[in-house]
Amino acid sequence: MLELRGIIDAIWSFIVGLLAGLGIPQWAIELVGYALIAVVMFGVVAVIVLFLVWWERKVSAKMQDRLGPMRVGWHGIIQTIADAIKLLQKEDITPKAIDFPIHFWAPVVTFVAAFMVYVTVPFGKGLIVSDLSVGVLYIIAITTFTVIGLLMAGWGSNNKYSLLGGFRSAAQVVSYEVPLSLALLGVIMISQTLSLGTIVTQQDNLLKWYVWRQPLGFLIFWIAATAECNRTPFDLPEADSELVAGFVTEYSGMKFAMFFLAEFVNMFTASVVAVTLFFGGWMSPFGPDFGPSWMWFLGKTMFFVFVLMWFRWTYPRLRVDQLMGFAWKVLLPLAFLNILLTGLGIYLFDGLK
Amino acid sequence: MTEISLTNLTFYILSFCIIAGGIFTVSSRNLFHSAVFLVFTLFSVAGMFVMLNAYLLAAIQVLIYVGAVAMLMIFGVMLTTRLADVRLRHVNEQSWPALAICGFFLAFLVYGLWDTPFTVSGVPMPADTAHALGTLLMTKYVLPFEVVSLLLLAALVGAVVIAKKD
Amino acid sequence: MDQVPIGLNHYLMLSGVLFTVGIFGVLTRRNAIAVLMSTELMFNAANIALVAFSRFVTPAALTGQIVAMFTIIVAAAEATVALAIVLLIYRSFKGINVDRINFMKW
Amino acid sequence: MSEFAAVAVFLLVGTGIVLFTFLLAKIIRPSAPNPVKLETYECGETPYGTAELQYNVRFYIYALLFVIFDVEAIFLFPWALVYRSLGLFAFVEMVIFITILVFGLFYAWRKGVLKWF
Amino acid sequence: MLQNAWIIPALPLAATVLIIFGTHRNRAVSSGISIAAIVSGFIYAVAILFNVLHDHGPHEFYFKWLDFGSWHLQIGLLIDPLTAVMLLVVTIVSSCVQIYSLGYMHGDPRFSRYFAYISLFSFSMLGLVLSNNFAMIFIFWELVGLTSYLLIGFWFEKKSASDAGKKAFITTRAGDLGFIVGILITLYACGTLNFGEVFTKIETGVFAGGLLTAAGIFLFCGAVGKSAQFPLHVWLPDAMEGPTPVSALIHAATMVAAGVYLVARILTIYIASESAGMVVAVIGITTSFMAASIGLVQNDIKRVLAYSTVSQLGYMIMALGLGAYTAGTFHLMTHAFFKALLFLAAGSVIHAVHTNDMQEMGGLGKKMKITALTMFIASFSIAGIFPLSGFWSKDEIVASTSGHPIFMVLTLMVAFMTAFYMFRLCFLTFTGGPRDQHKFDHAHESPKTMTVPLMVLAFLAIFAGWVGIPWLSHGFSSFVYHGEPHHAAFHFDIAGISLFVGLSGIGLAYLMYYKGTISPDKVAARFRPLYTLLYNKYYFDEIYDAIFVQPLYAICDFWFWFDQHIIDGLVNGAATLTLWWSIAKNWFDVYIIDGAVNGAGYTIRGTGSILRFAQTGRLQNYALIIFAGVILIWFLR
Repeated sequence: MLELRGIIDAIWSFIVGLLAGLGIPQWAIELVGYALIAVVMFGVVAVIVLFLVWWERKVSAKMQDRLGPMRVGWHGIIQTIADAIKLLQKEDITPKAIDFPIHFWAPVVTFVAAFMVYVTVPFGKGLIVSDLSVGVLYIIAITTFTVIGLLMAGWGSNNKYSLLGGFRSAAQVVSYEVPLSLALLGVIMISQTLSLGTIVTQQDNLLKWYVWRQPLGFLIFWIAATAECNRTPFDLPEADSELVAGFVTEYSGMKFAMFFLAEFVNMFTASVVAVTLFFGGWMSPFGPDFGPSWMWFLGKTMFFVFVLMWFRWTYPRLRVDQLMGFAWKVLLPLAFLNILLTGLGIYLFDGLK
Repeated sequence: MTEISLTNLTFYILSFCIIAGGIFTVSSRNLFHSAVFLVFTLFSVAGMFVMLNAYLLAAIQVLIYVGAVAMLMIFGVMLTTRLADVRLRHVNEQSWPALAICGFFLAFLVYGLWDTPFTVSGVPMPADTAHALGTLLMTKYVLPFEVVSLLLLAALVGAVVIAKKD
Repeated sequence: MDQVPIGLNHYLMLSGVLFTVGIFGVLTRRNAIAVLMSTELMFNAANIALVAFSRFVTPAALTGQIVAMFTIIVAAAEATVALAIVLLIYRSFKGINVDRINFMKW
Repeated sequence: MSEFAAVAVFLLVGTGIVLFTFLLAKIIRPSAPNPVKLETYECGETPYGTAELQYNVRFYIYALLFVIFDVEAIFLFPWALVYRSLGLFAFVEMVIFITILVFGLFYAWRKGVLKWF
Repeated sequence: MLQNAWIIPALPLAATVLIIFGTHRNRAVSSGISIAAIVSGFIYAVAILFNVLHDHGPHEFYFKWLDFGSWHLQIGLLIDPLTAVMLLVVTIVSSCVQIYSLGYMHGDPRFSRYFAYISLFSFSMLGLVLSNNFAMIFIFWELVGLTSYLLIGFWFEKKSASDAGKKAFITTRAGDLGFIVGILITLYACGTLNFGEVFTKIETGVFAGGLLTAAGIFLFCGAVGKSAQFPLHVWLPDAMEGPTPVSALIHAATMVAAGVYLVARILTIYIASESAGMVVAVIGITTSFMAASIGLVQNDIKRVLAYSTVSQLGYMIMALGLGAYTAGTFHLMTHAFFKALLFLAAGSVIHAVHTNDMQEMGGLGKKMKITALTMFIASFSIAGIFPLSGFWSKDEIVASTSGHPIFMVLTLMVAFMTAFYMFRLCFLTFTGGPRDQHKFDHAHESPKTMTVPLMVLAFLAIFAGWVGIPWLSHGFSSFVYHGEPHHAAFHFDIAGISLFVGLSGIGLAYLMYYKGTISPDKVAARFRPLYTLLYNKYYFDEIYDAIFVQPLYAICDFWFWFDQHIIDGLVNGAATLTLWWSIAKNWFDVYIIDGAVNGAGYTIRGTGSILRFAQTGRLQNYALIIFAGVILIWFLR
């Protein structure tokens, strides 16, 4: 019962019946279906982000031995909602000298790029919008859009700091994207498939999780992923001490909120991908049917999000040259090494089909 | 309205996006705008690949063109264009003749393409092309595969030598 | 909405138009990078045509897609080197206005 | 083709919702532009000169390297997909492919291009 | 002895050469050489005379000079009684004149040059007399003409002298033209120039008819020119500009006699062709009558003598023309002596009073006894008074005109006029009161060197005639004859008439100028038109001037104008034409050729510059062009 899939199907069949009555053609219904799913997904994402914001503040407070937001609700639970509403009605100051269209569309691109990943993410058993056959590649492709968003934000706001910030963050994201994609290769070599659903189904129990066979791959992936989200050790661009707020200096109001939202979504996505590819996604350690699949999925991802938050208050911020050097001089060679090792490993142990 | 009309609709929408994007890329005054329109056009081309069931190629298109090449273009624009320059006249003086000639070219192209009888075979596309591409690449097109690595090396070294400021 | 299913000619028309737009961009833009962008457009037009051929003419053998893949890669390599050259020109001429770079003459 | 319908719809719905929120914000928020506020933000300083970046090629180098290795990654994906079914021969090819490009990386490294200072 | 006769002319030639190239600075030496040469020539001539006296026959010595293929030019000597006489006359007169010149030319700066010319003249005259063919005679003929020109124009600083020289030279040359035509005709007719051969041809009738007449007339032209006959006589009066001894030698005795000698030498022609002879005679008588009439009114003493010479020559020519060979040659000899004497006497008078005009003289007889006496003797001789030589020679001439009544009347009238003007001259100069006291006081008798030749010539003027006395057995007529020797028949009636005419002339002159009963002015007034006509020499000079000189000038002017305008015009025109042509060519060259060349260059440059625009250097332009090309090809496919 806990599998949400059944509930969703029931709801869906009701809706279909309703629309059919209205005489809307079949294909239109399908589209409406997808639209509904998209809206629902947006809602889920929004809720998760709100929770994450709150959780992050609580965790960071806990780590700094303080209480964090307590006043708004029980333990400040509705603090983020208050923030959201605040941002909604804050004045959006757009400077005169900016290149308005670029400035306006940058947050949209960034958020949409982050949001579109969840089309092919398997939240649970059957809980996948559409299991693309080129899933992994799709995810990597979509994440490159964030770079475009960054650059647009940087250039659009016509501000030296934002321009420089845009450049640096773009360079950083770009540098870490290569090891990220190479790390995933190991998994693909073993799973021989790009679709996330099948990868998860292949990891049906604890022992078959790919992390054991791809420890180096996972390590590289995880480090690259944190860099992708501009999280702590690699959060140089929008570090307060450095370039004001990096490429978001000129943004305020809802556009700023959108960037903020996109950042947390990226954080969540990173952990989702880590979980799906290396830790069996919605698979419980004991088999496919052991408890609600999405519960497992959310647990694992929340754990990895916690790890990200954990990184934030443990590691010192890297210098720019260390940051970049690390990507090219350490991660990339390791990634290649990983590929070779997995290649040999597959050849030696599993034998080739 | 059948399934086909849906695909027709999407095709026309996508082609409209591609053409409009192309025209804007070429004709927009602000260089950065044209870069962004380029990204939009490439994305729509990727969509077109999806229409043609070439999913892997679509992903590759998005990954390389949008992620790398377009990003490179934007980098180039940002590095070389002073903000003030962006407003300069962006079209040189031979735009009108060029327009005319391109018009003629298009007319001939269309005329040429329209009446050449391509042999269209009815065999449906295989669903998953990724694996097929992979095997094909590794077996039949090995040489180009290795040559591409050399090409990339050459491009890398060349670009580094040219761009490195010493 | 005409009921004719999307055939090969549609794609070829599309690629033709895109190609022409690309050529127009190459011929008229004053900025080197704009010219490079237009060439990218031309590459894509070619890819569409290739993939269309592979989809309609030889669905079994994916040669079209392979060639498209290779063109994409070559285009990428070409873009990097071209941009390196453009940056070099920018460094020496403080501007990449193609009109001023007119040394291809006797 | 139908798989990507979801992608398309997601794209449209996503942008739709974001634009909707912007519209909502535009309606709700007050707007009181005054010259000072509208100046580009210079930590309170009066902004001088255009936001022109003094030319340094390091950013471009990274982009360039990214393009080359991204293309390499692209080649690796199909190979990875069919690695198991192809056997040792494909593996040797890939080793050659990777060594050539690693040599490229090594060259870039030795040339001091990767140093950021 | 005879074949060495060429020594006679050689001696004066040697003298000339010696004087010119050697001793022209030393006056005495040069004059001495010249006189010695001529006197030795005289002695040799006398020897020849005696030689020829006893052997009349013509002696001919000649050798080939130039060989012209079929014909050869020969040079040689012909000695016969006529030659002997002429040699004698020339050498005697030349010696007397040269001795006389010592005194007359005493103060002249070009003293030795004068003697050189005189010797050269003697050489040419002697050569002429000795020559045996037409060519040789013509050569010496020209030499005589040359020397006469040199001597007439001796004082060339005087314009009148140089003009007279030129006039003489040109008029004689006109005559020589006819002479040479005549020679050519004879050459053409008889193929040889030798006298003997020509005369045999004439006698044999080979050379006869119109051709002979023509030859005769043309040859006679030479004589007309040289002996100052009717048409060509104008030069002789002007020739008086030369020194008086020259006039005496050349214009009295020798040169003018050359013409007569020539006619005598070739008389066979005129005997053979009656018409030619008649022409000669007519010319002769007209000349003598016309000259005598002019002589009546002349005031210049030398001009009177000149006209008398012309008239006497006319006598001789008329006689020869009528066939009287002995009469003509005999009068030639006697006339030479008394005419030379007259000239030399006039010379001493002029030397004394330094003027030629008789009106300024008068009463000189008292001052110059010898000159006056010799002058009177010569005048009586020329007038033809009984015992003197003039009487015998003139009588023969009048006798020769017996067959022709007109000629006889005219001859007698001329004799009357000759006597009249001779004594008019004598009375005006020597008798009566001195008209110019100043000159009269300075007048003095000439020195011995001048008076001795006068006396010698006076002696000859008296006794030379006696040679021709008819009754003498070996008289002149038997010595110098043409055809058969014949004795001159003396005609008392003719002699008487001529004597009476002479005396009447003398009487008239006596009345007009000595007694003054008839005043010459009144006579002149009555016959004013006749007087002015005669005084102006029948206006011959003016006529000739009008006929020849002015037309010549006119022609010259015309030709000058012609040359100036037409020829120069043509030349200049040609020059300008070529100038224009060159300009046109230059223009053509500059604009067309260069134009074309430069044009080509410019067009190439032009098209080059046009094409240059295609080279914009911008890739996009090239791409556009290429692309357009593709479409074009596609379109044209």
